[in-house]
Amino acid sequence: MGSSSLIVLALAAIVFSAGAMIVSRIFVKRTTNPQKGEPYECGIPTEGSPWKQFSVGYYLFALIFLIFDVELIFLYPWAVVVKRVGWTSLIEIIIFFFILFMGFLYAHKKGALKWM
Amino acid sequence: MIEELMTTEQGDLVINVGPQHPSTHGVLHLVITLNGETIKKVEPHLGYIHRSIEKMCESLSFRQFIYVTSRMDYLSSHINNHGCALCVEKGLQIEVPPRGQVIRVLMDELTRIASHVLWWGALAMDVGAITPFFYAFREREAINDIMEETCGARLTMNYMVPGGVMFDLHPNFQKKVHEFIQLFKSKVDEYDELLTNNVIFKARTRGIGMLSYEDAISYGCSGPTARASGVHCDIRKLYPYEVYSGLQFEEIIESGCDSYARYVVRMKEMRQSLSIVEQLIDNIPEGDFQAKTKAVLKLPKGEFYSRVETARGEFGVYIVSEGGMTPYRIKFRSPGFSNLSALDHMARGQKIGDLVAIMGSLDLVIPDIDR
Amino acid sequence: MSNEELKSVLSGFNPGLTFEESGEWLVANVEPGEFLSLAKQIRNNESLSFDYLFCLTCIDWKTHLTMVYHLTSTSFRHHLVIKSKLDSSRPEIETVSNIWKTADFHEREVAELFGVNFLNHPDLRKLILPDEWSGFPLRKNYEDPVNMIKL
Amino acid sequence: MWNLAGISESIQNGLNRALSPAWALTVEMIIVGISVIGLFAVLGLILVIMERKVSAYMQVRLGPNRVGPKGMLQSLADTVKLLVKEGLTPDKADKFLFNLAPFIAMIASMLLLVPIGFAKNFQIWDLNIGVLYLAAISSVSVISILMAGWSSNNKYSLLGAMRSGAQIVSYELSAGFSILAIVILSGSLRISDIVMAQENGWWIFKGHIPVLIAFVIFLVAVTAETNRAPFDLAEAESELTAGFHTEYSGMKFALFFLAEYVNVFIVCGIGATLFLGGWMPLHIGTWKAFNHIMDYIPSSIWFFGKTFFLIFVIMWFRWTFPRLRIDQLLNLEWKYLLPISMVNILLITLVAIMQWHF
Repeated sequence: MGSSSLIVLALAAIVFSAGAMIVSRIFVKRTTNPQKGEPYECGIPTEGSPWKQFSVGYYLFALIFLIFDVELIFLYPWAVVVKRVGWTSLIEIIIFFFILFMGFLYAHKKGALKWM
Repeated sequence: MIEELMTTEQGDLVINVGPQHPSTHGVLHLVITLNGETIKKVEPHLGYIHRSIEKMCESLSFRQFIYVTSRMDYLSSHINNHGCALCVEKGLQIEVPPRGQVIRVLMDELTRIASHVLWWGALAMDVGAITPFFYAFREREAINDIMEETCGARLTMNYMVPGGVMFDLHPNFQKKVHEFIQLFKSKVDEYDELLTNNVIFKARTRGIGMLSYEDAISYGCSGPTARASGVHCDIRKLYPYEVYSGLQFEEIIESGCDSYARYVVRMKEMRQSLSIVEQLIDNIPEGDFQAKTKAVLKLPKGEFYSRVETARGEFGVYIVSEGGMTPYRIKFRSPGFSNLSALDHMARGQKIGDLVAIMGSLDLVIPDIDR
Repeated sequence: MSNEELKSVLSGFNPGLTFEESGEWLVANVEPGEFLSLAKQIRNNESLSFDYLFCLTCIDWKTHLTMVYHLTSTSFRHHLVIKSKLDSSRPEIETVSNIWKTADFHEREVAELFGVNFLNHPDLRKLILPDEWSGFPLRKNYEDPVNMIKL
Repeated sequence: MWNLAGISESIQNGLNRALSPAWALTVEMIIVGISVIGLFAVLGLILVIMERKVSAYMQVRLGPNRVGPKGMLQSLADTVKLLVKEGLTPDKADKFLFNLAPFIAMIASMLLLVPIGFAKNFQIWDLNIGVLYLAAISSVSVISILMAGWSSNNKYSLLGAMRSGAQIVSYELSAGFSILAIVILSGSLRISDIVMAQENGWWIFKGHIPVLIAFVIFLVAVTAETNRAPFDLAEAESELTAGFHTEYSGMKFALFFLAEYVNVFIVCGIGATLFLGGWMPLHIGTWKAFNHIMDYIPSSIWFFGKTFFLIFVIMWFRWTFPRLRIDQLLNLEWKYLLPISMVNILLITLVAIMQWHF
């Protein structure tokens, strides 16, 4: 099929989702009611907006992830050639992991991995 | 730097948990202040099912008001009734015949098992394991069937009357209870396998919701909640009523002070209750199940206080009588109300997921709190 | 500690106390103004150590209100009931929520159902009733034609 | 009948004979689109009924048993119910993102179907970086969850989305390392090469203990990545009512639901391909006769059998374990799984270089 299959599948997803929504829109009887538009908070009117400064704890993990994910991408081409390159590749990867692990330990020491 | 960022106040969220929330087991409404996932404050708002039972009882006779109390702590309705019946008996100085006493205690302990079993399932569901809930209900059904045969009802039994119990036992009672004892003995072990020794469950409950010995006393906690903090508070042992003084059972006391300790206390209590049932089931004395009482009860002028150990803790009934046909004032001291007051203290600094586990380990029944 | 001993110790704290012994437990009547100091003393005295407040309630006697505190000691297992008469038009008493933490919720309940004002209570908002509720449902003269059903 | 490759080939030949090459390709694309949609819908229906039956079995009850034979049409009835439900949008929500989120979830999970080998020579696109492609596209689904949670203007949703953001990205690392282990052993990123490398035995048998470790880590990581219990913190119903999709209803909710189940299928399919040989029948080294007998079972049955076995395992997790807490979840990843996988990679490198695998 080749790369065009990506477009085909993305289109199929859109067609499927949009189709389902359109079909449901045809069947559904819509009613309006001011309380329907309120956010669900266990039946109590919500206090303040959730769209404000949020605890940083969650984002720290995303930042550390970024480092590791980039590193993981470097590893893919390496992984393909391990068998051909042989021992050199093992030494290389040990050095690579060592450097990475230092960074990891630094983050750990800084308390970035401790959930607050 | 990171710690500074994490403790800033600007990111605080105020969230309503309840009254319509899957894990408040009813209509408890908690307003919690969160920083990220960490709880800064928990404020209970009560009253969603407050029916003012205390006021209602003021216009009901001394026979009638007992039945209203079944609707308070509906999971140990029989024990609630027991407390009220004891209080009226104390006022009238009625001696319950031995058979009546044994039947009452038998039913109490079966109710306690049923309540703890349900609590076990509900706690498991609160920490995210859904399957135990179904297993719990399977065993609870067996108890409910036994109750149904004798009392005619499954949840609000209304089996107590001042002076004894309402009817005699059903002929099948002993046989069925024997069957249940055999069944339950193997099932309790199954519960342990399913949850008690689960690594995730232990991680979720150990060291969570600490309630120290002093705090447990100061917050007026009772029942398994207090006993998990090492407080000696089982009414059945301290101030024995009915035939409890002649029975062999242990008061379970743990020193863990955390959710896991509360869990362990209840698990062990189930076994103790089962042993009480075992001791009594073959030794039900013959004779009357109910003392002779007048048709219309009139308590003498004065104040009477009785207390019993429900599945959740100490249940107190305080009757102020003016000598009439109805109580002048009734106060029910419900265990859940005091236990709930400790929730804020226990939950501070924990995660939102822990709050749910702590509430589960407190075994809150909302009508018991709201009354 | 027996009732006699309790009486003598308590009289030492406050000579104005009157006692009743007709019921199950010793009852001490105290003036609302002197209640707080008595509460502190019986909580902290080492031979009394009433550390467990297991019931706190109020009774409406139409002419006046009576606060009732049921106390026990977890170390000595003796009981004491403290009663305090309050004026029904302006019921006021010091809070004990800083002595027994359980009193926090119980006092809030009494405050909204009986209208007792607990002085120095940290947070005396409505706990059970809706915020806009007026009247005190457990008072004997309370009438609510909508929500109350007469039997 | 079970030879999917034969069917696709005959269709292609037929089209090429009847139409010009351009038209043949267009018709082929339409057929692919329709069949993928069909697969999606059928998978959704089957997995939902499977989940309900498995949970019922574990919870000593019957499960759905009224609609159709043994309740097998229950999920169809549910779909119809969801179809006629009104899809609400909260007043204060970011309406554009709110409605876009389910589309993203659907597109992400549908694109993941591209490199999966359903049967011998039956793949939508056997691209040469298949494994890398899977790792890349599977991260897109977290965007849809964050989008849904944030745009709902609901605190539960926001918390759920934030949790799943931290959770999914974290577990992606372990999943990536586990995939890498197989890449090292197979020496290729192409899915068909990886399957062919297991011709004389599946990696889980050939690769000794390091591959077993990688397999277990992979299972844990994908359970977390697909937001399933015991890692379903994004929608922890006892804490956050329904987490990131609290405000979704009707068809929008159904699309999230569907995408979640198809994601489960896909990650299990990947697991089956990498560790259990994909469509490759059970071959044992040089046992010619045994291998030959195994070849009689069609390759598509092998693939779906293995995949559904893994799905069953993941469902088994869900109905047995309590849920973890967010800090425990992240601890598990960063303090245990990640270091273990890194060391494991070194071990596997050693195994590959020394040719210790069979």
